[in-house]
Amino acid sequence: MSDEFAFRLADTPIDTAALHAGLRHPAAGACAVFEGWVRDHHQGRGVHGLRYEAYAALAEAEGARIVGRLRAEHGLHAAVCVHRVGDLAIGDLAVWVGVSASHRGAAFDACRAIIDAIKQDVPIWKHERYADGDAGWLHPDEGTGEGRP
Amino acid sequence: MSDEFAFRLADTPIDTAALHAGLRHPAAGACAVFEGWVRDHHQGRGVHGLRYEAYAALAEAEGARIVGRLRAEHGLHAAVCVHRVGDLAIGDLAVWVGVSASHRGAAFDACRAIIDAIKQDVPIWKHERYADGDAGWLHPDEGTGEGRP
Amino acid sequence: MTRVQVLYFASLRDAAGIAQEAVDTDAENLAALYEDLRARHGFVLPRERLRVAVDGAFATWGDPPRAETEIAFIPPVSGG
Amino acid sequence: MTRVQVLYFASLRDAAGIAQEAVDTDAENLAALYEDLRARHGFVLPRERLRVAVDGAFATWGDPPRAETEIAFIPPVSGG
Repeated sequence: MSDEFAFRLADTPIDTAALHAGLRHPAAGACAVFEGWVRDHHQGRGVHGLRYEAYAALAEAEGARIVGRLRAEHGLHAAVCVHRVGDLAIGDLAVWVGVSASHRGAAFDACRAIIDAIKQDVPIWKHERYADGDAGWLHPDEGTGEGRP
Repeated sequence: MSDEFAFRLADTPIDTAALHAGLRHPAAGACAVFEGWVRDHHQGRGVHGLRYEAYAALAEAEGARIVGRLRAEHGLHAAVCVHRVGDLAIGDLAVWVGVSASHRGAAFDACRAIIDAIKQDVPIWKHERYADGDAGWLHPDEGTGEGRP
Repeated sequence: MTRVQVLYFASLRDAAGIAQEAVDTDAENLAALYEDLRARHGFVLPRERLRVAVDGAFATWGDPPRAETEIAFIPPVSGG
Repeated sequence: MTRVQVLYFASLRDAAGIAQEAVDTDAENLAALYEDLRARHGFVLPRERLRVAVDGAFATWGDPPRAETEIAFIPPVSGG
């Protein structure tokens, strides 16, 4: 798997079976997968659905950089992340991260580091519709302050 | 999902799609999955295949206890583990652990804690066949010394 | 004056009412450009909570606007 | 003498050549029972590396063998 395909945005449901098959490697003894699902609550408020929007050019470059870096750092056999954009309903798959490694420590560490970095740095924004009729963009407070960390 | 089904031994290939579907919950925002695959090497030796054997009654009781305990400790929505027994080839799925939680921290922590505890405490043994013609049971050195930890 | 293309996302796009606009600017750097546009569009987010990107790569606030580049102000992200 | 059923797994089964046997024992506890069987079958694994289970639940080495129970000596496990 080349790093050009390490991160993708998808505007249709993610084909996880194909992604999973791409992780296979005869030297891999461990596979870790993370899935982010649209849940029905956020900070105590009921959520009815949401929309993801991305700055596609930068998101894909930054996502590929993150996955490629962590794949190298953890000596993974394969790593891939796909993030949905557009409208999603409760229970829908929003983001999929899958990695394979020789041993489980590297697989867990890398999978978690990838989703953490994606959430921190990739320009994707969530717009939530709440049960009370309100709606809005989520802009978490953990801003980095400067143009680039 | 009741805890009676939280851990199972399987003597045929694991139906991961059905297990994954069982993790769904509208309040779940995170799903973490670990898969142990049969890899072609162990401590520098080439491996051609392996066999898992279990003390079934104790393995199923101990496995259910582990998954149930960690499900409660981490506030999971669902958790399940299935472990293969019998002959497996390189690339085969040996063990599957899946959990769902409201947030990713709990999902990752619990998934990892489950597979760590399964490997530590559940009476399942691996018999490896090596590329050099040798074969043998794996009895790792981390014995607990006493009858029960 | 330097002509640049500015992209708006998420709450910045909602506040501006547009996703993109051509801007003629004499701001000395990208920070000053954001302050000008913030005043014009009434953006709530202070610059300290944003990042800035030029032509699809993260940039620094002290960079001057260059002609015909595409500039994006990046609100705090919430993917995943 | 107390009659118990003893189960062998993995390398213990290979060494004993059997998966299960009925044993009449006067060992005072499960530790002594293992040492008797270790001598009989030539088990390599010292007791300190094993656990012991009775009727499908982990037990302690100081427990006496009880009649008609199923006793398993558990070598270091290697699942996962």
